[in-house]
Amino acid sequence: MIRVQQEDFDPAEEYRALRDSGSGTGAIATFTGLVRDSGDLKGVTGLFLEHYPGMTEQVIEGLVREASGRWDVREARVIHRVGSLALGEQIVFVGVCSAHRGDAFAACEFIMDALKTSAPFWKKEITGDSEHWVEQKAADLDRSQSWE
Amino acid sequence: MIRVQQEDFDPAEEYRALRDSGSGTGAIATFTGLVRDSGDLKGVTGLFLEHYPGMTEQVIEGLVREASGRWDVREARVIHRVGSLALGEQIVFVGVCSAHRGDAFAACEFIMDALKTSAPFWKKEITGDSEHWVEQKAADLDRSQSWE
Amino acid sequence: MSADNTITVKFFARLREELDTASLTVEAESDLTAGKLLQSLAARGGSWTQLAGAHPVMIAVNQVMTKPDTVLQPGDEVAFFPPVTGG
Amino acid sequence: MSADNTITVKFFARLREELDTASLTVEAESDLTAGKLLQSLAARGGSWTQLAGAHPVMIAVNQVMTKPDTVLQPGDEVAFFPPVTGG
Repeated sequence: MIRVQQEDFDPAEEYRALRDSGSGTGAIATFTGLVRDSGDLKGVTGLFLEHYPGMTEQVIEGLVREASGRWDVREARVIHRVGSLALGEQIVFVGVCSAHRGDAFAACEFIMDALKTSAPFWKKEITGDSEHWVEQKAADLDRSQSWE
Repeated sequence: MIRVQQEDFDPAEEYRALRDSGSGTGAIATFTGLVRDSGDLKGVTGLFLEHYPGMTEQVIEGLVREASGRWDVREARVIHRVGSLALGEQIVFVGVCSAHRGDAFAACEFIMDALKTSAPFWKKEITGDSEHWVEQKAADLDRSQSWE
Repeated sequence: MSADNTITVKFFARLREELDTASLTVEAESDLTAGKLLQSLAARGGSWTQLAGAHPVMIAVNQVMTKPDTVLQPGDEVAFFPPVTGG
Repeated sequence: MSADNTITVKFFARLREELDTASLTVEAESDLTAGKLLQSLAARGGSWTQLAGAHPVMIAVNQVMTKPDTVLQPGDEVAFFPPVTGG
């Protein structure tokens, strides 16, 4: 289940869907990202998230497929918000359920890391009346390449 | 926040507490373990969880302290149930919030792995009218030692 | 993808804003690669010159990330954008 | 921990069941280690002989995991139990 949407999401609903997704599920790992000051600018009040409709969903589907090939993944749910988001709002959710703890953690972290480096989303930081496109961080590229 | 209890827990409440725990939180990683057939016996219908009151809480506090020394941990919540649990029930929750994604994942997985090898809990599998203490798995020891 | 002899070009994020262009179409030519298309757009001058290499530009053809030497076909959708920063 | 000259010994899980004993007390002796206490309990015979090494036994003194050569003090709480299997 992959969704790209402006609306907020409820991690509790996603958790329930993961838990209900089938037998043999022993492990559910989730990650939620919240809007915070990236440190590039002082006094950030929010973000604007742009994406490439169509490509975004395809890329995320590919990442989930790749994770499912590498680990035991019974169900994966990915939500990424777009549009205007205030500081503290939820921006991204990745949840994986698996028969095994290690697989749930690995698949969840892999999808999240790869999302940051290969899904076509761009963040603009809003600071009062100015705005500023966030630059890609070398650390994110490194984290994603460590999975290769 | 560490709890050892017979009652079920609500991961949604734990998530809310993690999210509300402070500023600078950008990343929340959670893990929930559910009762499943360990594969040691066929036809398992449930578990009985015994623990060492007092020591259990001390050990878990030590694990959270160790994780907080190694990674950025703004707040960690650990719940472990004891007593009789049916197949499919929630048994353990670990949630970590951090400024950074990698730290949230690492601390959450470290606490969960170490919990399995160093906290004094013992599982007995119930199969109809027979029962059977679960043996420690070499794989769990290996996973925990990989953090050293 | 359009059925005629053109290629659709899309821009996102900082590029979309600085070029003041979300989308345009160019004529398909034989042996036109994504990289050559990028260079011909950079030759328009003004803010377009940044496509010549001042900033990293990522390329997708038909919504799949690709390299500059990918040959473009009539009807293709090409996108140019800065390195992604989601999640 | 008790204030007198005894050591409290606790058993958990399979050991508690097979020894049919959750807790007992022994007299503190100078230079008594957790390992020596374990051997003296194993010498009781019957199901207690399993403490002699047939199965791995983990040791905690005053609720902290420790090794067999730990010297016990009056008032200590010693626990013997199988490898843990929680989580």
